[in-house]
Amino acid sequence: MNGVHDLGGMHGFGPVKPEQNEPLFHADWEVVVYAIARAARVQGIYNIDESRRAIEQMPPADYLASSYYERWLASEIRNLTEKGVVTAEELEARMRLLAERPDTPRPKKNVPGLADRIVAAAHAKPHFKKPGPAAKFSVGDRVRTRNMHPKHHTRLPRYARGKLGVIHAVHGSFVFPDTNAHGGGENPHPLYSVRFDARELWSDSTEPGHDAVYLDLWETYLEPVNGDGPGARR
Amino acid sequence: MNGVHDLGGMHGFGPVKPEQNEPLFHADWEVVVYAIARAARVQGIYNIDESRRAIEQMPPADYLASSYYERWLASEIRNLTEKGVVTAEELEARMRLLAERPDTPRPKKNVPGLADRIVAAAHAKPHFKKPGPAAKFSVGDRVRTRNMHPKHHTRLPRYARGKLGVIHAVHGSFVFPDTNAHGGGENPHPLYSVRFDARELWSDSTEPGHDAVYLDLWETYLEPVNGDGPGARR
Amino acid sequence: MSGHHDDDHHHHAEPEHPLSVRVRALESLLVEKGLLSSDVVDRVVSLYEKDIGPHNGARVVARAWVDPAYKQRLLADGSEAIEELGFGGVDLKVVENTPTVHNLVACTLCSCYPHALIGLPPTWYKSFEYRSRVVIEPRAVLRDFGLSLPESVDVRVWDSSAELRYMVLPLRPPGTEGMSEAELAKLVTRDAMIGVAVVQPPATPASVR
Amino acid sequence: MSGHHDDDHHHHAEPEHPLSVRVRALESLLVEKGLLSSDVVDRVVSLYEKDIGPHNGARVVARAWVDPAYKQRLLADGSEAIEELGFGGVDLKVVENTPTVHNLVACTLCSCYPHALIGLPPTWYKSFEYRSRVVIEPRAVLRDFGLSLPESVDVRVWDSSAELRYMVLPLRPPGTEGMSEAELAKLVTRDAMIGVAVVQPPATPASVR
Repeated sequence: MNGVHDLGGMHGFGPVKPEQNEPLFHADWEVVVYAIARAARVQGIYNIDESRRAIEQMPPADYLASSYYERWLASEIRNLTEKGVVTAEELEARMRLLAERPDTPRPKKNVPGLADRIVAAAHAKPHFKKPGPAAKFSVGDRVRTRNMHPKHHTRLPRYARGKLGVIHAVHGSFVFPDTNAHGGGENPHPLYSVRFDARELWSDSTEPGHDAVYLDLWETYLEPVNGDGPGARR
Repeated sequence: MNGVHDLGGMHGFGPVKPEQNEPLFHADWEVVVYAIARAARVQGIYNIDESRRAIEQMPPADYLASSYYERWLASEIRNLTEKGVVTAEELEARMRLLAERPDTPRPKKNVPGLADRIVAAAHAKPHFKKPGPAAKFSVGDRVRTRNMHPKHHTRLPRYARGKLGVIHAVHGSFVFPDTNAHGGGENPHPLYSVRFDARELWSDSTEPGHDAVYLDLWETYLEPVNGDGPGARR
Repeated sequence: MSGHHDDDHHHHAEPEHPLSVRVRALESLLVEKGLLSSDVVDRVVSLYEKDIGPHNGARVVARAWVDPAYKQRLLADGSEAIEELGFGGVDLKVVENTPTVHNLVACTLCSCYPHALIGLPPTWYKSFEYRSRVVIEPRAVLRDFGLSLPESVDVRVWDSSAELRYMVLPLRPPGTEGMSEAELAKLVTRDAMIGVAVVQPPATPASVR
Repeated sequence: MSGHHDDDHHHHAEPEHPLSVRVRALESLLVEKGLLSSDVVDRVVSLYEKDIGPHNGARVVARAWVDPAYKQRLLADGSEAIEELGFGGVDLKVVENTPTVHNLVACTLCSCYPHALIGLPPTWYKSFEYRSRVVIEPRAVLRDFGLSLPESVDVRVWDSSAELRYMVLPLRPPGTEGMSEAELAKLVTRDAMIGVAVVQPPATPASVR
């Protein structure tokens, strides 16, 4: 999806302003938003690709005007309502109730083992790498990213589309976000680290030096390029 | 400048919603904003490229959250303060004054002939076409747009950078926005209509059919492409 | 605040919109500095409410329909040709719809539009929705306007990125052979000159029943 | 609202932030539906305030500095190598800074970050400023952090676009030959493991004066 979330190379946002001794969270509600995401993930209510897709579907002006955990909240509400776990009406009603009686105590019900599962998940080996087809490219191959503009969720940023790169590493097959974000299955297939020279991405707008950007890109994003690379053929 | 104003090809904004029998302006203040722009233009306080550059310099979230004439207003204020015609303090003070006494009558001073000059300008031949160097390309030449990412104002949208096109028409030399928007002079030089096949711009995301997009691009945005075109050489 | 409203218009209940206060502040400063005069607003409004509007473009289209030589001049140099009808103020390029080519005018970067000839653009033309989609899915945008084109018709989108302004010369609708130039002009809509609509044949008695 | 605040925290004067009301509403619904339990918030906070944080990554860096064989295993397979120190939960790729190569980790599309090892990312890492500029002008971004690299050092930006998480193995600062692994670990900062800083040599008495 060509959305405003795809920020690589954009101008106009100003200098990076690191915050000195920044707290873990900036408000109580942020902690709850974080906890909800972890709970939803560990109970498989929706997956990480769906959570990103839902953030990207925020109205563009809202996305840019929202803080980080505000965007998580928008994604949680969209996914939880899409999955029928909560309804918009239920949420509106509960908000009215809490607004009228702000001192309603927080509910004290524990789900046995849920917190343990969340903490365990933080330490457990992730499960995105899965068996898939053999890799078509190998290290050193020259490839060109496809000039694709899908409306669906994708992990090929616009700044790197239709660009020449070189395979830096072959990661093996990983769950594919473009389908997994839309209930279209995991479709694990080969993922590569692809190196792009800065000049290829930005030409004369590149800073002086020999810099590069590395992106992890699925094989479906890539086309072989004729030339010396072994895997390259067209 | 890679800004959020560069909307070509973006997703997420939804269907076009034409307004039935729409008024010329939606609020009194919009008419005044329009009048201020015409007055500034005809008195040469700042030029059209500066006005666009100033819109593009709005903070991205503000740009997307602002209505059309709100963006004009932001540009007017930025340009008028940059040129020293008004100061931010003056404006803040006057706003406080008017907010406290909303029934302050509108000033009734006329500038003899200003309105006539504005109306005349609406009918007068524009003056953007100026003598410049001979055109390097001619109709039918294949060209590639530069993959340029300047921070300054430019009229080459991101969706058409690094793309193959064909010269459709040679317009002659026109004032160059990239310099004229930054006080860098008019620098008139050849302008072309360049045709891009939709497939070249969007590959498989293109709608079925043989569609094309035509852009008016300055020679500095274009590189020759070797191949059959007469002017094409690399 | 615009001249043709009387001044007591200000004594409305709710507080004035902050934007309106900001604009009035800027206006009063500029008027004080002799850079803006209070008659400008009225003259601008009347300019676009009366003198300049889609009706001008419609006359040019009608002339081109009835006068093939004029059409050639119009397509060769729009700015010159519209002066024959007393219009000006724009570097105009007219692009012709044919049975196999449909043109669409846009400005993805801002709101460039032939306003000197056909008046101020509608809000949807300046909207993020139109500007973002018109170059990547013009056919879907046309469907938003109720216009479905067959694949056999090529769509050309003119993204106005310089100071040239584009206008569509729509196809003359069937069944208008007997109509005068003036009658033809009445059929031509603003949307047809932008390209998001075609010119409909006149409402014949049969279709009016 | 977070567990470790007592409940009268709610009786503050100004009205509750609408976002906070929306979150509390969602929280109470999920708890009622048995999909969230009130102890999760506390456990998550303590997880990242105590167990998981930059100090874990710092231990891995220090081990790699003192044990060349470990460094090779770490660069070959980060996920495997960190398990030797009891860490896990991430598909980790470690990228090594050298005198001629400086690495920088980012996620232009969202906020991918090796949080299972070095804790939650700082706000600036997730900011539009960092995400937009880091891939097109990394050297300018580094200057925002007070770090100026000579042109002779190549900058590599790792834009995390999949589920692999990147971490920088910073250069070991000069003058630390005599230091223990534990002392070395204390020098390693979060920013150095992201790549927006280098590890400073220990404050020698001379420089402290």
